[in-house]
Amino acid sequence: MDIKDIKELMMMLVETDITELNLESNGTKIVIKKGFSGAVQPVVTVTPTAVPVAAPKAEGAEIKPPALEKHAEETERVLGPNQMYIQAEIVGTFYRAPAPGEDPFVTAGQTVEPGQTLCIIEAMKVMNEIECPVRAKILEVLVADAQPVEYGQPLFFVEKL
Amino acid sequence: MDIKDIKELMMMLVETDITELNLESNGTKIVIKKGFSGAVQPVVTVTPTAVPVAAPKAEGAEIKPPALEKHAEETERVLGPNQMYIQAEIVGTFYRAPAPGEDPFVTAGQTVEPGQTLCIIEAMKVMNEIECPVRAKILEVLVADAQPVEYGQPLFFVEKL
Amino acid sequence: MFRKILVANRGEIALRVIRACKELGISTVAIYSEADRDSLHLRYADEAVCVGPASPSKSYLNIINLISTATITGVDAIHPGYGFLAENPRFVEICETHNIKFIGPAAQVMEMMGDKARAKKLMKEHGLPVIPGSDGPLTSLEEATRLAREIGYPVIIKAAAGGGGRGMRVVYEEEKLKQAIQTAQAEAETSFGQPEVYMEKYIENPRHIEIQVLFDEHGNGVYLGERDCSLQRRHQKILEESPAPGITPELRRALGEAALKGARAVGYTNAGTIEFLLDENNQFYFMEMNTRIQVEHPVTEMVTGIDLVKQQILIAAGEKLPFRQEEIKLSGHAIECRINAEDPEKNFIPHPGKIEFYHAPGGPGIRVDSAAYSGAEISPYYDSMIAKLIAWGETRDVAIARMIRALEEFEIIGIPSTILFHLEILYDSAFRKGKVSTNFINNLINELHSE
Amino acid sequence: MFRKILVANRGEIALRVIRACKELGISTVAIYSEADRDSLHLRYADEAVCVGPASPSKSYLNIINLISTATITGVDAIHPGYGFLAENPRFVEICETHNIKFIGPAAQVMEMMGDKARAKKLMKEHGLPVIPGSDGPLTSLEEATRLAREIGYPVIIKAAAGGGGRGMRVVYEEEKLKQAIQTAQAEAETSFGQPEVYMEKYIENPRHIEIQVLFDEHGNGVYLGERDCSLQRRHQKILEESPAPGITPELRRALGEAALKGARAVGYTNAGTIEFLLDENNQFYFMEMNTRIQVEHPVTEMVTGIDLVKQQILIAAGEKLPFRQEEIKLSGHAIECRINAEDPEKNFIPHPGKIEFYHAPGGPGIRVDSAAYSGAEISPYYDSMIAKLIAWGETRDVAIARMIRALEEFEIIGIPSTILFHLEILYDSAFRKGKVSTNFINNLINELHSE
Repeated sequence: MDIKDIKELMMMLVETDITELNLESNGTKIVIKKGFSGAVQPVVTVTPTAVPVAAPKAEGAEIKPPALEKHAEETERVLGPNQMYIQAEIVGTFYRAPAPGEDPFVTAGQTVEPGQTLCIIEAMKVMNEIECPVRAKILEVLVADAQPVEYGQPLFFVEKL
Repeated sequence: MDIKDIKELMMMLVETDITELNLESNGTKIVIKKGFSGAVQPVVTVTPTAVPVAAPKAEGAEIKPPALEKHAEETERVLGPNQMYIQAEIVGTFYRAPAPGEDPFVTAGQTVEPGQTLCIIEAMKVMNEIECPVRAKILEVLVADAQPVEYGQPLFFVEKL
Repeated sequence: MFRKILVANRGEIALRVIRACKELGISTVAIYSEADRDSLHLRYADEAVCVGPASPSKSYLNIINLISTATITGVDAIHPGYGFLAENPRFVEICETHNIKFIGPAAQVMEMMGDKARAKKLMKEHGLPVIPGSDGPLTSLEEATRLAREIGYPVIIKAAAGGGGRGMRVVYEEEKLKQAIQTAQAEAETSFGQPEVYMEKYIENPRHIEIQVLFDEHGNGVYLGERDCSLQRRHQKILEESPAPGITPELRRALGEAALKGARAVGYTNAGTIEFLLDENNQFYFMEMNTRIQVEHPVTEMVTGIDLVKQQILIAAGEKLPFRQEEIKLSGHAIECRINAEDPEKNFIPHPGKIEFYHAPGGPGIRVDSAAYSGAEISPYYDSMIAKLIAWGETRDVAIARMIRALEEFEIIGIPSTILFHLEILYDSAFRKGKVSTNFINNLINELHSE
Repeated sequence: MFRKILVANRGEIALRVIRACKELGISTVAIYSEADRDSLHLRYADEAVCVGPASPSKSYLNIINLISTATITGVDAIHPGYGFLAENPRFVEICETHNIKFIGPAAQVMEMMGDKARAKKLMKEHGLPVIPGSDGPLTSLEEATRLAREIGYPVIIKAAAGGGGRGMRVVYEEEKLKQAIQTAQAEAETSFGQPEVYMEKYIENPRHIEIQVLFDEHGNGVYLGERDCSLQRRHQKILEESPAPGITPELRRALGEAALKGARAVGYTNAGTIEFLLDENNQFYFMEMNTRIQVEHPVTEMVTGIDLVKQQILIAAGEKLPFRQEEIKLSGHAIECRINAEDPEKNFIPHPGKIEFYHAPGGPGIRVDSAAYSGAEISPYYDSMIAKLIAWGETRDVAIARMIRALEEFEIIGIPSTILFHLEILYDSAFRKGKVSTNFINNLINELHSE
């Protein structure tokens, strides 16, 4: 490790939000830290979202919770190598099968080819067949049949083959 | 493990929400942390004061700056051993001498005894003689004659003897 | 007109006065204690002077330092806000001595109305209806017993000085009378330094209706409608509205004219409020007069379009009232919710601390009077009010709907607040029907606890 | 009444619509792009659906995703706000096809008024005064030359479609005419996809006066006074007020009646605005009609006490207007300042970024319509407005003084804003005298630069 390497590491700290790097060489001991360390600047701590959260509704205020927000959790999984999501590109109603009562297009465990239909999303009364972009194995179907999906919502969790 | 490996690890921290990685190589000791490190929760950084600062006044808005705020700087000195301030306990007008044209009660460099008059603060037309609480050497007189002083304002910078 | 005014207060009311001064082109001097160095009111003023340590008695109540500040900054007038020195006749006298105009009534008027028993007697003499009771402090248990029999139980024992529920006892039967008087006297002594108590008939389910008046120094006076301040917890107002639900124009006029008569009788000047108790038969009784701007003044401002604090300043500067009684029109309905740093779950215990995140509601019909901001401290030394949220609507129903959506928008993170409790009030069906009395809040709390 | 409304917009106007819905007891569905995940409008709605990536054409303008969102969330109606799809007749038609009520006028009315040349011709036929000019797009240079001679130079060349200053050229002499037409056509083609331009007489120092109208679906219509929107920079409004300074009641009535006549002629429904140009002799000319709620609608709300967005919803739900023309009273004066994330020092370049600290002003007479908060991002994908600050006062002078103190209270840290520039406007002596025209801002900028 020479001065150039060290400068390079230093620049990485400058350019990223990494705040600490310890390093021992031969025995290979590394500590890398991110986020706010020790002597931070003046801060205002807020709730985890940093965004005003709707106040709890009082009795009598009959208010439905945001219908389509739960999928945010889905994207928090740690993806393994070659693992990916196939996401909704349009807003609409998700159908697993060509018609009610018929077999689903795909099921978990199945291998699908590029261009193979994975599902239908109905939008403005048009049935849009969603094709698989790659050769992949379906690990999980993330949305139940006939459920609404929003833009960017993960539909399938797959492994590229 | 070379610089390229380390950079790769650092990039992983940058791109994910992993915030800390410790690593020892031969004995294989790993600590990986996610979320906000240290004791610090999610933060919103604000300006150093965290207090709204009066907006710069536009032309035409003839507005006098806060008259008595400057002494805040005074209290930021680093005090040496035995050094202290003698501060105003009442709001009023500071006089260095018993009457106009007369010698000041004390001057810089002078040694004063407990109970000796240091100055007068006039409040509600009453002349309040301010006495020295300790035996001390006057290092600096911090307020000019006939100036207004507010509560807590440092008047003299002294060294206890 | 004044050139410079000292604002002898802190928090939202100091800000309120500074705002009025700025809009009138008058410079301001703020005062602050050492605990208030980061307070918003001193940031918005043109000058700011530290007047003492955190303890109010040594800073905001320190007359010497206040007068000295007024002198060295060269102000023409002092606005006292509410609380602190706002109803202290000695302070008013000292201001007069130092040729500083006190923005409020004269010292002797303030003193007269400050003694509740004396004020009541005086108003009775001038023909205002008062609740039957003792004509002054009770002098003996015998007299008290006789009087209570005469006016009939229940009766209430109250401290002659002070307010806020301290030194008050309701007595339902003769055998409890002696002890009640003794306890009330002891409390009065502790709280106000004066043990005197008086007695009056206790009215069940009363409403607290108050009339805002303005009198200039040329003998002209107007009333600006009424406020319903019945929603109180331990005699602390929680939610106020104007107009009062269900009040007829005739009753409003009767209340307003009684208030004008009372104020005129004592030569009142500047803004003042006459508090009445309204019983279930729409009979009203003079209670007391507050010789200052009130916390809840914004609801009157919202329905009349009149800036009361500016009027206070203009009156003190010698100007004539710019409107006559018939020009004052009430438009729509306004509600004020006091958002306090209190924990409704824990018996409303004040909970000072740091506001980590603050976001006030906006949009049509919403007004926020507050000195809070993200990062501000609610200090343990002073009152626990974070903000006054005021909603205006064409009708009471619109104002209620608007207040609900504004409360739901209000974000105060870091300390507990009374926001959710206000939502409970606004969703309550009795409240929505306008069925309010000074017992409302206690009943609501009991209901919520029994759920 | 509607049960649930889709708010097809973002930012402060989405919030404005959500607030109106909440106060009417109607549920809301917000839409948002991937860039707006942390936006306030989706937090205040009951449901929120992501409709596409940051680019407006793929999200807020994506009709398929919007209609699909409306269908899967089961809304009764769509409120378009302003901008995006608010004046897109095709979108209105598609809503109708899907049995979703579009809160605005009918598609064919919108289409008619959207074509500026056609709208002008139509209004002229119905007797509204219009600026002399071509009766439609210019077809040849010869025609243009002849027409320009007829009406007299200076003339202005404008794009038939679109607005916002693109495709506009003022011509002072014949030899510049050909080039001006060509440049305007090229700009029109680039900006709006249509090269058509028309010509009219150019009026020097004109004022932009617009009339707010409301028409229900039963043929009843009212006008709600006027707004003066003369203060513009590159045809973008900066500061608006109501009433317009110096307008007599007679001129107001003439403007209002012309607006009603024009709107009635096309069978207009819902809220709309007729823009007039007022010349230095108080002659007014129909300019165009905006078939949506305007950014500056709050100044009208402040002086009339009427909630325009609620009225839009009620009208769309089939209700009759709850007031007649003679019941509409203007009270006091209101000013709106648009606070944009722009750097006045650097030619008003938009400056997106993170708002590190945000603290809005409060107190009497102040309204803030904003989706900003401490920590919010002003996105580069959308407009740069941070907040609309509205001040009301009994008189124009009071409103100006109040706006100044509110601007001085406003804290936006992290990105530049137009707050100080607004103070320059409000301190300007010509502005204070009400001497405004559409040249005012350019003159002010030139003055400031020459200092």
